[in-house]
Amino acid sequence: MTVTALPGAAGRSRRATLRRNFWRGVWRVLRRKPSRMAGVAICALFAVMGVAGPLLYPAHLPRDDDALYAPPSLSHPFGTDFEGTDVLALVVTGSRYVLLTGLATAVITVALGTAVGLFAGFRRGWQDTLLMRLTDLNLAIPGLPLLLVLSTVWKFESPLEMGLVLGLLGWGGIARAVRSQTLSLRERGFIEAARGLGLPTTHIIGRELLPSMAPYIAMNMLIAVTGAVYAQVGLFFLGVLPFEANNWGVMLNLAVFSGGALTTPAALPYLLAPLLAILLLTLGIVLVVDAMDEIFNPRLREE
Amino acid sequence: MTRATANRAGALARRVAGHVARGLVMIWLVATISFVIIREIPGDPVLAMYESMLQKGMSPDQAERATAVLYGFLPKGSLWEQYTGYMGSLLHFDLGRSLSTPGVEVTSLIGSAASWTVLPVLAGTLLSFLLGVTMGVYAAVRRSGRLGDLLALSGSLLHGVPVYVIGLLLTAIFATLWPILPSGGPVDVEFTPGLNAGYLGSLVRHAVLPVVTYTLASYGGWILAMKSNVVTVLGDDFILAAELRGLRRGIVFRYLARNAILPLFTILALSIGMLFGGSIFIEEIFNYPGLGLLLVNSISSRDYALMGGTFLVITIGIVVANIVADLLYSVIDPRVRSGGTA
Amino acid sequence: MKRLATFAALMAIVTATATACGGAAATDAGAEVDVYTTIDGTKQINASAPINPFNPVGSVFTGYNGMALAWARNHPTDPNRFYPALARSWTQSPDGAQVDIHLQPEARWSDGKPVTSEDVRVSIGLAYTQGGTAYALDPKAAGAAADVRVLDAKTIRVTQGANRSAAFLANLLSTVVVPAHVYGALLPRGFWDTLKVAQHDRGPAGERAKAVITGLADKVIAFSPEQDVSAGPFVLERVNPGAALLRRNPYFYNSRAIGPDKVKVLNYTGNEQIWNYLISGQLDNAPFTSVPAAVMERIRGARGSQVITGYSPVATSLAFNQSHKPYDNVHVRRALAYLIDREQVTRIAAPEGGTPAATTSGIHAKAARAWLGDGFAELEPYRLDPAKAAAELRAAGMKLRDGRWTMPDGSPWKVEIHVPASFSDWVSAAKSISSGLGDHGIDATVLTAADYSLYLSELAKGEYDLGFWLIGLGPSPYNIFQRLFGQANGWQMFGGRLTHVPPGTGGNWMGGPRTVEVAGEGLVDPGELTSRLNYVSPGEQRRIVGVLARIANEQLPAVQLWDYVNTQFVNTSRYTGFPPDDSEMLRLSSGVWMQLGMIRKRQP
Amino acid sequence: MERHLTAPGVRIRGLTVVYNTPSGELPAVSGVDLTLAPGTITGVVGESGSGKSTLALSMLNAVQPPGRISAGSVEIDGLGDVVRLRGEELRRTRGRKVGYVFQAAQNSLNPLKTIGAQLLDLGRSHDVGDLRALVRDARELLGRMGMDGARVLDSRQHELSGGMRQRVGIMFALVLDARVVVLDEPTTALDMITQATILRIIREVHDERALTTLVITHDVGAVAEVADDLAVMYGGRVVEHGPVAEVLGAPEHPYTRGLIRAIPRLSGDLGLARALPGRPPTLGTLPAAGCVFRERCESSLDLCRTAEPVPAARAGRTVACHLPGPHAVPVKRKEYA
Repeated sequence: MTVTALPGAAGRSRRATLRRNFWRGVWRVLRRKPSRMAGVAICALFAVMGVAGPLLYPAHLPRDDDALYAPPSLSHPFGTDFEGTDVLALVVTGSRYVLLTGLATAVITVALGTAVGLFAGFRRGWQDTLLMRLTDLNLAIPGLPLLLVLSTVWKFESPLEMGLVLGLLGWGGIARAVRSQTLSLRERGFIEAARGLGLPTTHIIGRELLPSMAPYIAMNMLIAVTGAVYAQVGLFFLGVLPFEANNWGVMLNLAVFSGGALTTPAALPYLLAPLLAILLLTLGIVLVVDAMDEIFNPRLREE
Repeated sequence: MTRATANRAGALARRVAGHVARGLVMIWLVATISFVIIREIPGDPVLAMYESMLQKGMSPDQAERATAVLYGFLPKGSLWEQYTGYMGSLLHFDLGRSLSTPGVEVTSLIGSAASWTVLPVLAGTLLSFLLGVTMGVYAAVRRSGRLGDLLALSGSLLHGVPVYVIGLLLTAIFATLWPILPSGGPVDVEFTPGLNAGYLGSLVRHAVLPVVTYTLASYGGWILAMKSNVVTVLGDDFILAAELRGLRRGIVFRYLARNAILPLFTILALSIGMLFGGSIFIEEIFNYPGLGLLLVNSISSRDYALMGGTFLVITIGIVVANIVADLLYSVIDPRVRSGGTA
Repeated sequence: MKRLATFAALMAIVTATATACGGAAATDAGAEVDVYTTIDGTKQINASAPINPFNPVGSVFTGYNGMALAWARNHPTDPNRFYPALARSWTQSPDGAQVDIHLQPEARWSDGKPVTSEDVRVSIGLAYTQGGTAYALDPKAAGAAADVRVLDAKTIRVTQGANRSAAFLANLLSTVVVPAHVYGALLPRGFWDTLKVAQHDRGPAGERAKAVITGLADKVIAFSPEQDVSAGPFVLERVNPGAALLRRNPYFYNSRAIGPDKVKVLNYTGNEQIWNYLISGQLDNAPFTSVPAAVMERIRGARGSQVITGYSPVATSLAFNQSHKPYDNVHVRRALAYLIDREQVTRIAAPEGGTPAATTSGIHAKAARAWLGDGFAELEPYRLDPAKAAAELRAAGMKLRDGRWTMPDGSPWKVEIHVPASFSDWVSAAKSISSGLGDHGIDATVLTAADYSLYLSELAKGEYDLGFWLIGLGPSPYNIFQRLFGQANGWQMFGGRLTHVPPGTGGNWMGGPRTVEVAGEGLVDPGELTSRLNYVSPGEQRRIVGVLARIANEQLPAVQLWDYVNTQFVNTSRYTGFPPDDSEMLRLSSGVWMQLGMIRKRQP
Repeated sequence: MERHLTAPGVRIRGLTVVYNTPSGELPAVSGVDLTLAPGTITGVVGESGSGKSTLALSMLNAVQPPGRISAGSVEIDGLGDVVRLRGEELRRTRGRKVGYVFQAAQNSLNPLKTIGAQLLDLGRSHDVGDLRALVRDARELLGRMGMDGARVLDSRQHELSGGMRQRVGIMFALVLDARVVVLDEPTTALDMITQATILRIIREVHDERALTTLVITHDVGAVAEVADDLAVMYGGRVVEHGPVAEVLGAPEHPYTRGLIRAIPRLSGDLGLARALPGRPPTLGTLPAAGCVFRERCESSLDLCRTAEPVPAARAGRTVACHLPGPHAVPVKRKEYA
């Protein structure tokens, strides 16, 4: 009907308004269910724990030789481990490795997946075919079995290395989804229109394509964090990864296989503390993703 | 019309052929990659076996007697020679001889493990699918109600909780604290294998915990997927249109369910393909002798042939499932079937 | 939906049938059958493996359906003490060169055929294809059987080669016996002549003959008899991936002594499964398993549960790579020994399965006392002593800066302790040690290897500074010290000749010096001394063990952490009459106990 | 134009529909009175958010949550008050008595089933005894609309073009012989030629079958071609209602004027075409008191800020405005309320 060309200044202010509206929307969605606030709080808590947690404790955690597997008490809310170290301290100091791996994995997964998907969907032609074959290959390789095999070849000495490997194994799904999104945007004439206006490719990708996919990508990133946490904790739990630092998977492994946590209640707190941490992290991320889902996917909105 | 049918059949055949060709290339690539990685794995399997025997209290002489001969089972020749030999025998479906079970063909080891994997994982997959789909519909329809919310949250959480956590907790409860179910093994050896009540009963009793674990672990994914599909379809105009045309609730529900479940069938096909990988964690926790456990054991015993073979079979499962899922989708979804003009 | 459910049900039935197929008619265990449930700690149950004792994972269980000539007693110092099995008795000539074996007159295979000298001869022939000390093809190898002669149906004479070994009798008596009428065909015609050529010809003909015999190994290992033919108290009925079921062999020579009708050997993939079985009282006997204290309490609390402890000739040590600095310096090694609180480490890592090492001698304390007598008390005990440790570190030139020890040149020193991730007791121990070192100003960290195989190969390549290592594998003194002064430390036996290879080659990762100065002995070659343990007289053995124990104590190629205790779990609610604590039977399986007249059904 | 005697009349009285939002219940339609004379086509125009679609759904008592009809009635001759219908009764009314045609761009058909199968579902739902006859009727209707009926019944949604889908939608609304038909944006997203065809079909079928038809659209041009009467909605209210030629020819309400002026085709002068200032109100931005249009009104009075204008009859129509119109001749309110 009416095409109103917006002058630059108005555009900027409109964008600012949009942003304000967006944050207002976020706040509204969060406020509607207190559980979502809890989710954000939990995620923030873990972020703080990962960044500042290890600083709260000395490099060598204190041990109490007379309190091996001590039951929970005021001074040890989750009891102590096999050599009398406070379990809570272990969970807190161990979070950095776990979360860093998760983050590294998520960043690599998302960056690689998005780049491949965008490029393939944008370029089409033989590059698309080639990249999609690569994606198929990535999806066809069984991840956990390969990790098991790799763990004997590769020493995952740093969380970043671990994240790199997990990320390299996991980008296929996102690449495929981003590509189909790109193609559908393309079908809707998005790209052609931008081309017609003489906008450069980087602008089209950076300003037009990415923003419309950003919510999807952000949600995937969060999900990738949990995926990576489980994968690495699971590998440590199986005991196939060499470990030097303390982390949750190592705690699980030691609790079950040398503490007998599943056989006797004595070491149960030692097992439950990292499990609780995992559950809490999951819960936090699930709640945040739920909120994001509603913010970005209006269909789920019921108003 | 007949020509159109013929064309369609021809197109399908070409599609299948294309998929199969691509699948073969994929399998070859994976075989090559896994071959290289596996040969790069450090570790002396015979030495490890010897030292483990000492650890278990065997005398050094006994341990030496038991392991010396195994050196003959290690791969010989340059990497390239091994590779060409490996590929050559692959063409004859020969995966080589096992080192950890010396004197036994890898194919027969994989065969017997696969039969143990298929039972619980397939049962678990189908159970969780049925359960998840039903609950997913409910959670979507009642998404503003408390129960619907709870269901969705349970789905998210179960989907999020790693399978090993579920397995460990179930073992702790049902095999240790309240031992009503066996904690390990596939079937009680006291029963003669065959179609007799004792054997089948024991089979089922032993499968309960792995199946329940698997069901719980994958149920969350199904409920979430189904819920989101149902919500999407609920928002689709044709559902409202159907209601406004006064269609019976049952019919509207069928419209809803069919449209929502359709995309899940391809995922189901994929997860059935994945089942050849078994669930490493479940099999490890419940000592269930499937392919996952076989792979773990082959890695720790550096059984190169078995490792490569198991890995390959798992991959083939996934590749075949991908092909099936793709074809299945084009068969069950009319929009894809005719090339979709919409 | 309906269709889907039908499909699901159908699939379930199909798979159930598929896995259930392949069985004979149902003859299930009746209600009145006594089943004895146990675990074989030495092997995993493998339903695909043949019923063949030569196969390392074969479904032959020692003492049940696997029989040897005799069963080794668990004696701290004498490896030549045995309980009779298929051999009722044996006589060794005074010079040890020749052994006459007298078989049980009543011994029969489970198909009713008698056990004869020919069975033993075939078994020895098959053993040659597999290699091993008593059946080495190399005539120079110590303690190889050179001649096998059947004297009559129940008597056989085996003669040792020129290069005699003290372990000959023990190795011979441990020979596994298989039925000639099942396995005989594996030995080609003219096998014994080929064996003679292989043993005596130094030329190409000998090499060819050796190749022929070792070439049989694969065939022997893969040989899969249709059914089990056993001379033991039990015979294999069935095996599946979770367990093996054996039924009583009515032809067993001492069948009256056997209590249970059936034996069920359960498989296990992790210790925690054994713990669970024990707590629920399912097992009549379980072999030694590392058990945390809290679990132990619950096991003891289970009805009828009882723990039998005895001697286990194995010790755990933390071994040094002496080609890496600063561990080449004996003062550093001693300092670390003074800083490791073995009591605490053992309490954490092996509260039930180990006793803290009294000192480092390379020998399990119980055997050490027997070997060394008063000499044992004279060894430096290396009690926890930070002051002595500091003095040793200073003697090594290490520097103390801001409360942390550094290398002599001031560069940081980080003690990296390596352990395989799969051994939970070692992991806990290593963590405890590193924490303890940290308390005393030494930066220490634990690095795990993904699995034992990787660990051993990296250890052997010399990639680790410190690693956990089993020592004191008695009772044979050679086996004991060969762990400290054998291949891992550069001494190799080739064709009966001892050579020494430099560190980093040929599996020499300990990298110790070839000779050391010993007070009162002068310069000695510990590897050479160790190899002599094989054939010298008992008196000389005692002297050498004394010297080697002193070297181990002074030079500390490894710090002995704890000596294992053989902890056997039994449950007396169904069966009684288990061997007592410290019985010499304890390292043998329940099957052997039954053969020896132990284990009776509990009378209500 | 022959008018069938059985065409039912529809009377909407005081209809209020509210939506439940975080800031409380907000009205999307407030107190609308609207009478559809039997056998006429009434067009409803308005910007998006004016409440016209909600009004259309109210005709079938099908306002979707979180919305609900909070007051008022929709009386249809022979049916009674639709708002009061519940359960089976309501379901049987939908489709059978009141037909509803979706916006053309929307997918109102089950993508997995052929049109024929969906037709049978419809028949079974309404207990049609003779399904064969139903199929025959459908084929005929489709043929009437210029399509190969048999072929269309054999197709699925994705095999049909937008115009074809729209005709199929009309067929579904009519095949059970419903006498009241609601068309929601029937021509949106169709090309000009198809639009014209659809509008022609609507007119023809309407006349043939003696229907009472409500056409919802934002396209004033389309409505001008097809409707007898025209209702203009703004902010959940009907601001002007009268015979189409009069309302378009001499708009009384400032909003109607603005609306017409924005369309070059109608204003006749391309240079004069200009958009309405400001943005259409949403649920949350409606003024709480006074005239809902006053903020965009070019000639608002002080009165407009405080008092909400009551619909009043003037110039042969009903207008809700404080401004005295150019043809301030009172008419009987009854005719177009």
